[in-house]
Amino acid sequence: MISNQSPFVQDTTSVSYIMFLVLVALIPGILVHCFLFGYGILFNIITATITVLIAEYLILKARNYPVKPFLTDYSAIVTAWLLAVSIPSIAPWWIIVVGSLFSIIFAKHFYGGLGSNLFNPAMVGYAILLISFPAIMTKWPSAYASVSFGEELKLFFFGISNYDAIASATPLDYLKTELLLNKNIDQVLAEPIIKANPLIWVGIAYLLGGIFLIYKKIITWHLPLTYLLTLFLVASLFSLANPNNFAPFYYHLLNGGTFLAAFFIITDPVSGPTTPKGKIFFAFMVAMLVYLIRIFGGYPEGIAFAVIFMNICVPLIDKLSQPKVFGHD
Amino acid sequence: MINNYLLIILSTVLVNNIVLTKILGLCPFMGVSKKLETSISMSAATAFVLTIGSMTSWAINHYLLEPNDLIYLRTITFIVVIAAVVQFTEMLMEKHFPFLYKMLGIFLPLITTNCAVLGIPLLNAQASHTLIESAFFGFGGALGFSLVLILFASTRERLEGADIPRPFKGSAIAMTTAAIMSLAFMGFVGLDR
Amino acid sequence: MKLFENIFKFNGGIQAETHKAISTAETIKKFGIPKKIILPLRQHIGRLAKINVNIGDYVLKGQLIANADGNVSAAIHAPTSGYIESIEKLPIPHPSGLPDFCVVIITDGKDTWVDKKPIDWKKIGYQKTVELLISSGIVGLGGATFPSHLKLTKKDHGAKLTTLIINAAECEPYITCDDMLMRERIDELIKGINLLHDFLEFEESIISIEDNKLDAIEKIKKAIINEKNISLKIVPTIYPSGDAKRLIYLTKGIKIPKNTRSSELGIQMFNVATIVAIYRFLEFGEPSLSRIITITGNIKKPRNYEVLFGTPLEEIITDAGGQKINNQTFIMGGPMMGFALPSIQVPVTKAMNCIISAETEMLKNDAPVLPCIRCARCAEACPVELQPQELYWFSKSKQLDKVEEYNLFDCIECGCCSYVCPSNIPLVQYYRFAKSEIIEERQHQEEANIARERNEFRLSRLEREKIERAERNAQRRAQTSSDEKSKLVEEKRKAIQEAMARVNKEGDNSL
Amino acid sequence: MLITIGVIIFLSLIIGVALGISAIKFKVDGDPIIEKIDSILPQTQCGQCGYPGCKPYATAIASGEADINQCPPGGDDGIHKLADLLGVDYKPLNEEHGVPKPKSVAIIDEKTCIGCTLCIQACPVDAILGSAKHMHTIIEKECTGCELCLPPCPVDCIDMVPIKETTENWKWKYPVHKLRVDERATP
Repeated sequence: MISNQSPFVQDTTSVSYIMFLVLVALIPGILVHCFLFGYGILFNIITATITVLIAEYLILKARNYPVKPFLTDYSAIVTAWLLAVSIPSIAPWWIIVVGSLFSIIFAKHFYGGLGSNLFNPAMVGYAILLISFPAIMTKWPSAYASVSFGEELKLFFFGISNYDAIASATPLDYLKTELLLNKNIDQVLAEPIIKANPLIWVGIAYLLGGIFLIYKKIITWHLPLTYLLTLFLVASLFSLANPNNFAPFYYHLLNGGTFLAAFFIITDPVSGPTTPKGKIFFAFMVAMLVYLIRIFGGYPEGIAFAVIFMNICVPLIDKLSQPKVFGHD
Repeated sequence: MINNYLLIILSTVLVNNIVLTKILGLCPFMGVSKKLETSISMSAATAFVLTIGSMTSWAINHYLLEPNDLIYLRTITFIVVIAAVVQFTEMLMEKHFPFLYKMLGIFLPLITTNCAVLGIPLLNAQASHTLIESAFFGFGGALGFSLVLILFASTRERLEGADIPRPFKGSAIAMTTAAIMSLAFMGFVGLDR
Repeated sequence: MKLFENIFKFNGGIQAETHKAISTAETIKKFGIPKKIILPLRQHIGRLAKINVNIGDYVLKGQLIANADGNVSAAIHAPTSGYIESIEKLPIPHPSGLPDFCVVIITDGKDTWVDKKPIDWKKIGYQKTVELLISSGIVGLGGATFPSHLKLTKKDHGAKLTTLIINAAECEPYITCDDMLMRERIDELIKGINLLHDFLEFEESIISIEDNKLDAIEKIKKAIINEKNISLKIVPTIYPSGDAKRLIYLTKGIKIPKNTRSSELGIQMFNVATIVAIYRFLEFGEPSLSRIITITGNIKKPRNYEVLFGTPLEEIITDAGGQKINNQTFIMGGPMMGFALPSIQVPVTKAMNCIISAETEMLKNDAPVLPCIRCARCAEACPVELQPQELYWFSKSKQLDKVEEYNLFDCIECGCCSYVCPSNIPLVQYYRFAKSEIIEERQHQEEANIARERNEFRLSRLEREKIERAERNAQRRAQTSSDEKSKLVEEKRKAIQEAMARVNKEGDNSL
Repeated sequence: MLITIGVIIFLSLIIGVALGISAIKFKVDGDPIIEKIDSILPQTQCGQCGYPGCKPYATAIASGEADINQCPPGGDDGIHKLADLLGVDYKPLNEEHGVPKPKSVAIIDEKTCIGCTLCIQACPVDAILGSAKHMHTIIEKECTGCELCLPPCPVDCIDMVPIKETTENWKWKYPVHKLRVDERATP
């Protein structure tokens, strides 16, 4: 029986295709990360992917939903990967499992699954981990501490053994603590942990992936551009006003997963705004909140909190930022 | 000076949000957040009661209770004052916005028993705020309450169409949402330093 | 390059495969007289036509068989000569698949015309001509079937009509009937435009055409070299450029406001086929009896036919060689806005501009319909700049007041949103559902209001009657003195008691 | 102790006076909500709710006397709208008052009708035409389908006929498509 309604022709883009391209765009960043910091991140990704697939499968079965179309839409895997690359690559396995389960079950399926979730699932998972296990969540591997494959596995399965040898704070975290000790910004920036941190290259790889997504018209320019521009402006403003206490803009742009956030995290369509004006406001507010939390708040990085907070505002933003309908004044 | 007031507002709205970090005033938060319009009017009513209530409570505390060493009477007198302010608001509303009055229904008189409304004057008294500080504290608390109430109502309106599993429909998902909102507000910790 | 000057591109739209070449290889074929003609009375927007013939009557070609009922209605004529066999409910091409009243004519094959009376509008004047046009049966032949005589005004709300736009965009994929008409009958079209131009005293006449109809553009260019009143506007091929408000914007850069007709701003638009029909009516006295229809898609011999209204569609499909791949599904209209016919046992109507024999990929509706991911591609594609994702969200959950808030009734159901949707959601279906639901609700509301009024009227009437009765009683009481009255009552009561006693006794006895 | 009592009495006095004054100042009469409720009710005047008509039922709802789920012709939609208007929770239709039926109109079998006028007196919207000893006819457009004319008819000549779907009143249905994953009821 044919459904007797128009249109009878269709574009070929599908949800799977969109999500698949997002995964593809993430790959360069992941590879660079691997190259610089070891294979830990791959363990994260594999664990997260397996966890979300199993969780998704069980929930779909429990809700008597068809499994195949939902498992092959790749949306759960995108969530898993975004969470996995946000978690330190030397974190033990259970952190990733707990985070993934929270993302998929708590933030996504409580709300009805694909398309219904109010909040960015990856960021909910991340925020829950960050406030529950702050020590583990802020220890990243130092770039040049060479960790053997065996040691990586050991870390992954049994947690931290000789932590300090391989781990360090992220540059954002480090800067914050040092500034609290009344150090001058130039001094801190000159220290090797910040100056020689290759995290920048990971960021640039994500930037390339993001440009690919814009080129493929998977995301629009509004969110990433506004986000980066706002962060650039507000950081420049503060550092111009007081160069001794506030880090210059490039530091904020190149650290703390700014590009990952700009192109992959805030661009989640389901929990984000849909109107062009709304997108611009959303990205602007996220950037402001991120800067606020980075500089004045209690956490070194605020992207998760900023995104969740702005997710709450999305229905209102969408409602108030309706574009003018053709022929309306 | 102005910095201080701004900080009070920032602190009460974001960092120490009365609903999401102090977990006060949950009953109107859950009860009146089904529709955006009612939540807005509820916010306005609460803001009015809170600001006036804070100021009158301060006056009573400052001029009546403290000089006479009657601090133990705080709770009861504050309740009386707030009840009166609520009663007044109710009459005002019934006269000028009869429709809103009907829609808010039981929740309007319930502002009296809203723990946020009592909590704020008590916190004021505890922190020995001045009159203007009390007013700002009350107003900031109301602003924080309004902010989360209105945002929450708008998300609930959106959730109306969502394919939520049956066990989580209604209050369950509202609670979950409130929990995640609370999570977001935890990120603001430390901003009021 | 100069041609693209002053193009006012509207938001969104889509550029789908046009598939127009399928049916343009062959010329328009005049389809013969079928044995039976079935004329539905519902062929236009507005009130049903009123039948003025009886079963068994002999009718001539062009004879009026149903009058326009009021102003918003259109007349129906016999497309050929023959006998009225019956008037009954038969399947018609309607998305509901429900039958409706039709007049069935058994043709005699003679095709005898009534007395054709060409109309010299200059002589009889504007007013008289328009009155005659009401009986022409001409409706918008682009598919909307709005009675044309209603559009033939010189003024609307005080605004003088200045611009005539001829809609030759034909933006839907597959359809080529207007294209072929322009290729083969450009003279009639140009004459028709000139006629309308003079008749309604337009200041300018513009033919708006999509840039993919190269042949037709060439023909028009040649034909208008010496026409100073007519100009040509070539618009880009973006669906739905043929929608009236979109085409006016593309052509003139004027956005027609909501709830406003373009004529209120001095612009009137006609489809090319409609103009030719008006021309033929005035010039030769021929009412609307036939149209050009595209038979295309999955069919052996796709082409355009000129067909008498009421011809059974099945006969045309047989003439076109039948389906290449047999799936028994035919779409009336374009693939974007048309609907699948319940069967091909339906007659050709004034609205039927195209029949697409469904291609296999059009039947592929087993692709899963996933939830909306709010990617807003639909909003980017919407030519009306609506928010289809929100409209869908609220229609799906039947929050009708919210759907209306998001301007559901501005939606033109063009299908662009469904076309781009990565989740395969049949968005337009949801909007149609919501629209008819809201319309029904309004109707119920109106009915309820009437019922309330009538009920209140009745209650007040009862009240009044009660008072009147009381007054009457009081009057009567006043007339008879109280003494007399009590005596009367007393007597009556006595009589009754006696009677009762008698009855009781008799009852006892009989037991 | 005295001071305490004094303070409390003083406070109560002030508040009492202030509230008393405002009570006089902001006095209201009339209840606009009844009209609103009445406009939601379907106006069949059928009395299934237990009140003699829609307006009395609306008044009863406004005063809190009646529940919102007593109107079968209004159906689920009606209850949802009332719940929305009054800010109370939705509750399913109380089946004591009847079940929703497809909208019907009464048709009088004119051969059987004896012209007793009883139905005319029963009709709440004056939708029946006729006079004594002459057969009656129902104005179909005005009939609300309340069925109040059925019981008084001594010869059972009135039938309720559901309104048929035609191309005129046909409407688009709620979309059903294969794999409707987003609307599946959870088992």
